[in-house]
Amino acid sequence: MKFAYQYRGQLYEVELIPTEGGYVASVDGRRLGQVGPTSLDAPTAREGRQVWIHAAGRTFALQRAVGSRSGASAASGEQTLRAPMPGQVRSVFVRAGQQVAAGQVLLTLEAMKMEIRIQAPGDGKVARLAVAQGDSVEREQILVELESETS
Amino acid sequence: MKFAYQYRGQLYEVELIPTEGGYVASVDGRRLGQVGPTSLDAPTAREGRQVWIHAAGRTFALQRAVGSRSGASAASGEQTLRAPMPGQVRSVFVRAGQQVAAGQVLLTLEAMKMEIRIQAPGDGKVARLAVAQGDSVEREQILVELESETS
Amino acid sequence: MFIHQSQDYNCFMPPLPFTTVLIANRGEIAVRVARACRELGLRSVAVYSQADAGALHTRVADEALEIGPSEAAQSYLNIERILDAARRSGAGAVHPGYGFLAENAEFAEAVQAAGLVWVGPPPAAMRAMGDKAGARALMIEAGVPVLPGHQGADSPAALKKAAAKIGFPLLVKAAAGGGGMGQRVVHKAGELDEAIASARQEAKRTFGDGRLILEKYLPRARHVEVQVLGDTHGKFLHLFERECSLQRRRQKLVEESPSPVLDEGLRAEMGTAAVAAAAAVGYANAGTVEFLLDPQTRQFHFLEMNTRIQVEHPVTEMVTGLDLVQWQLRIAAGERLPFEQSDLRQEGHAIECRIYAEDPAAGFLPGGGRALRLQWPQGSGVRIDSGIAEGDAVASSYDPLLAKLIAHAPDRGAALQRMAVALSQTVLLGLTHNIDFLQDLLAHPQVAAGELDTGFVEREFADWQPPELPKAALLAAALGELRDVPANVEATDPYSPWASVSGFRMGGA
Amino acid sequence: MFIHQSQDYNCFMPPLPFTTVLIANRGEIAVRVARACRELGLRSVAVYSQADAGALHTRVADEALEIGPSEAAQSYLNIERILDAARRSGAGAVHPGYGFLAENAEFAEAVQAAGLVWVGPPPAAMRAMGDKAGARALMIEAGVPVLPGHQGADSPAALKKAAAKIGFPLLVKAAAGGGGMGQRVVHKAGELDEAIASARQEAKRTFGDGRLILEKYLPRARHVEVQVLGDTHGKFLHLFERECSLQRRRQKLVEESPSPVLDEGLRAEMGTAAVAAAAAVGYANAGTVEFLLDPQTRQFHFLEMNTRIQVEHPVTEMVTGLDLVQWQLRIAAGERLPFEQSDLRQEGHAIECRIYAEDPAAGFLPGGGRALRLQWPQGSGVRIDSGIAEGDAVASSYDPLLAKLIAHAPDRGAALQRMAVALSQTVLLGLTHNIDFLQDLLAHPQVAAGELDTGFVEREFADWQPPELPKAALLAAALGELRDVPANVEATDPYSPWASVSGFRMGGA
Repeated sequence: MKFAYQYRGQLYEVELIPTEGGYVASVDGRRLGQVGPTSLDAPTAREGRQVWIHAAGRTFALQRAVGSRSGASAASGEQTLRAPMPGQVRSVFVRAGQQVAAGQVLLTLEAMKMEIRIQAPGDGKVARLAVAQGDSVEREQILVELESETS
Repeated sequence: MKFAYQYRGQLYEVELIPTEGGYVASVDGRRLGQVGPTSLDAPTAREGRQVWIHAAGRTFALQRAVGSRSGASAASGEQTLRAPMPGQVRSVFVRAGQQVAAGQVLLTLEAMKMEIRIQAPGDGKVARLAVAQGDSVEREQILVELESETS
Repeated sequence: MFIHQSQDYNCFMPPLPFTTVLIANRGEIAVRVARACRELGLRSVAVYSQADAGALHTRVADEALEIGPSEAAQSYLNIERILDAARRSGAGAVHPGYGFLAENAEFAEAVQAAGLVWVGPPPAAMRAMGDKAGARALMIEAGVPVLPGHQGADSPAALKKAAAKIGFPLLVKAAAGGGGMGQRVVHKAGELDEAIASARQEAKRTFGDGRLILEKYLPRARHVEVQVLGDTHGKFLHLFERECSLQRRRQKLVEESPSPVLDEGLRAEMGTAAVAAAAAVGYANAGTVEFLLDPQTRQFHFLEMNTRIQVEHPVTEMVTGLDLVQWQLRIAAGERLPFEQSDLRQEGHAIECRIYAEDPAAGFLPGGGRALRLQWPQGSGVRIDSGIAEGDAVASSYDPLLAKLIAHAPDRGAALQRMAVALSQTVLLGLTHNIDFLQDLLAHPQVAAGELDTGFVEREFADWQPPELPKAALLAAALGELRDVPANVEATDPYSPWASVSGFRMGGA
Repeated sequence: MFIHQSQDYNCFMPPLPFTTVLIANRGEIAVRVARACRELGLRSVAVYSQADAGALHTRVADEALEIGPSEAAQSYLNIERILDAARRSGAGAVHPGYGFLAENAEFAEAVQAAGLVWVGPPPAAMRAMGDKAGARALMIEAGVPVLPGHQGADSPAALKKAAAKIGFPLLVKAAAGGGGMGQRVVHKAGELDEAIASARQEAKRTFGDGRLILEKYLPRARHVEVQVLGDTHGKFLHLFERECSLQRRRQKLVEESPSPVLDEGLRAEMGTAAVAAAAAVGYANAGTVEFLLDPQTRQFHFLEMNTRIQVEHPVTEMVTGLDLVQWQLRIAAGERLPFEQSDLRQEGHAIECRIYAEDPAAGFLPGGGRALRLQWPQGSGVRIDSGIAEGDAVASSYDPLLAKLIAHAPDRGAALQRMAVALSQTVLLGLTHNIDFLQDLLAHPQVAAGELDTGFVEREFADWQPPELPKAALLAAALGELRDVPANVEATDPYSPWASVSGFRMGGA
């Protein structure tokens, strides 16, 4: 069985080949050894495509890249950026039609004494700018819609 | 919808009649009022017929009496008394064929510095006595089989 | 307090003039106040906005009342709705927590006008300290050291003239402000006009008051504050200092007591100054006098006074053995402080880490989610003050503080070690948080050495990234997908990996 | 220790002669030792029987090794297998915890013979205290008060003659014993023969040694013990007392420090006696001298010395600020105790409740199950030492102790209040436990008044029954059956009732 996960922009492939009493595990084609079905003492949790693992005292948030059991809804929102919390639009740095690069700050919100930067999740073009400087926004209100490069 | 639970030998019947935004709740035919679908801030857990509730700072272990979703296996063991932990049979107070009453101590085990009393779960007759004084027993080893009065 | 064990305060505690306390707040501080109420035998009433329906603070209180929609202005900041909830629940006192209406003198007055006990300082003291310009003047009068600065006439011309006298860098600050809003650092004269204009605009928008003051800016200063406690009979005590220099976005992240930089002399001086500041405004109840300490000159300067309980109060509780929230309630009830300054001591060292629902790798952007799995660390000297339990949804409508982890040990080294272990054993899955960041922050050699300043986090951790992914985490994820709920168990956690163990083990933690 | 903060022990701690510690135990004490190791920067190795595969103590250690089947004789009591695990893991020291092999001098010698550091007292001291007859004689020699009694010749005739001199009621005790095994209360001369015969039989069977001693029996005595700490350089200190009079089946249930019955004079006397007892056998490391205290005469009598860490050590840690398990490791490493008796103080009051997987309504019958839902209480002065986490199965193969809840507050009244709140906020669903029983026990007016004796629980709570069922619990059960997992959440707890709240609320808690 193969599983693919994304972590910090990188793709990892895990393969588990059933054997007697467990699996032979490989990561990215490199064989690591034998594991039992529940042998890794790492608390995990899942929600949609997201998988969280607590391992070696740290928290890792992975995304299922293939074999996702319920990834559809998460994927549909990828190009719509919404307000993570209620606040006010402090600055807008892009205009409709503009090309933007992954990580570029599109606008900032001010909420709860904090400045929140809204960044482009990937390269693309601003399809629609739904707010202007000074606007009050509700949580989940659409801020920007992006057209991805590859679509 | 009706639910029946047992607690400390007593049967309770709960009825929930759906209304707008919740249910009208009754216990043993007495109407209590309106409740929301998740309005009672009581942590609960379920396993087989058993339902645990933490309410008002206390823990309540109920047993589903009707509408049990997986009560079959739990019921099948009712008349077989097994050792709750490994130990040694200290004293046996009954013999095969003897009539016993609910709560009567049938035998005692000694384990981990403790005396464990094995009591009759209901009125009945000792069908088989599987151990004798001084025997070492493993966890889950059968100690006594009872024939219930009503069977 | 520990050393008074023989007096057995609780036994001799007079009956309080109220039996029910309304908690006008949410999150961990509302949970904290409810616990103090229960420990004192008082009934507690929680209030909640629609966004907080079912939140932990509503479950630990004896009663919970909805007070409006999620917007704070229509719920937690709505004086009328909170007073109405107090009336409906039969509360005899109101505890404001921190944030929201806690430093709002009108609210305190409205509570008192409704015949309820205000668990906080006199409104006049709140007002005196809330006005930064007036407070500066009062402190100068009371002999409390303030930073070179200027308050009063604030026309651009007047400010320019004052700025030249103070020198650069300096700080333009909102006179009515607090918490870093309406505040600008000015490094040279040429930047002054723009800073004045933008600070005034922000001050007007945020506080409805555009008045400005100036203060000298200390670039590598330490934030050291002193906890004070005053009863309503004129007695003031200080409960020593807290060092809060580890901040991001001008908000505290890690606090400790004692401060690694104070000696006994400086500690006593700052304590005396804090008591003088409190006395100058006729203070009562718990409050905090914040100072900026210049580590070069070892001079301290009054910054502001927070007229309420603070987020970081637990570190003071751990080292003094005093329950500050219980004392807030007892002072509000008219009790006298039964101990003297000389009875109080700092015992051991306590550190608090604030656990935020935020992304330290993306400018500390706050986020929400659900605490799908939550396991707190345990054991000696470990304290948890949490606003959430496992399974709870985390709204992103409010402050992103989820919980506070506090470690107490005989000395600073042991407390840091204990905190490192506790952080690494905290399992919180289902939302983005700063626990890994806190681990890296506390492992920095300068933090271990106690060389802190308020710019440290932003200077040293601007480019922080989450840890590299260990292979064991990938395998655990994949194995988790294969795992099934045991057939005979209906309600167990399907994600628990503990059903059996075989040879392969995860690398050290 | 708090008052030594300026010495900053950890910074000046010499490097330990071992870097890896094998923990020859399970459950909460193994978790506790692993935490102390990590806080000291030591690697920890857990061992586990097949019944404990995946148990919490194997997860918090840096490594875990299986040592055999669930029967303790083939795993936790198997010296060879444990030494083999120590070799395989490269351990340099062995910590035995309590129970199992902790008081087995042969095991300690085998550990030392294998070139490993034994985290405990010298085997000779263990042996001297393990023999109850010899220990009695040694204590008399050392001037430590013992109960009127008899040790030595133990023919029925010799015992009969001695019994007549001691008077009734008296106790027939196994000379090699401990923990209540091979022990009989004899109320009048006529019962003596039978008691001698049955005690001798039990002693032979349990300890392989049928020797008996006699001691006067005090029917309403209090169990008060003194914690001692000795380094390997001849320094002995006592860390004050613990009152452990609340017992069931001769096992402790609730412990506290200070004892409500001691005054400063008696405390100092008992402390001095405990240090004399330890010195008499050349003790080192942590140990406990148990005394019976007659509340009428206020005389105390040596009972036995436990040559290991005890279950109830946390209450001493809370009031002294010392981490006893860390000190066990540091003493074993050869460190000197850097403080004096006069530096030590009891600060505040600490109470521990033992949470057992047992049914207090059915003779405290132990049981197993799974911790389907587990939420510990939080906040100031609340400590958890747990052997389980949520989702864990609880084996009924071993001691039924699941966890310990410790409350610390300025005085006894406040500590009892804090414990009451903490117990009521502990959620543990999926197995039968004694949390409700503990709540009722602590609410008894005689417990509140501190009037305890070792027979109290069995006298006053023999007929304890679980609480009446509130209607709210029934409704919560039924509503739980109707509840569904939210459609958009895959991994949330399907039994969380917090998704929304409407008007109906559960009655006060």
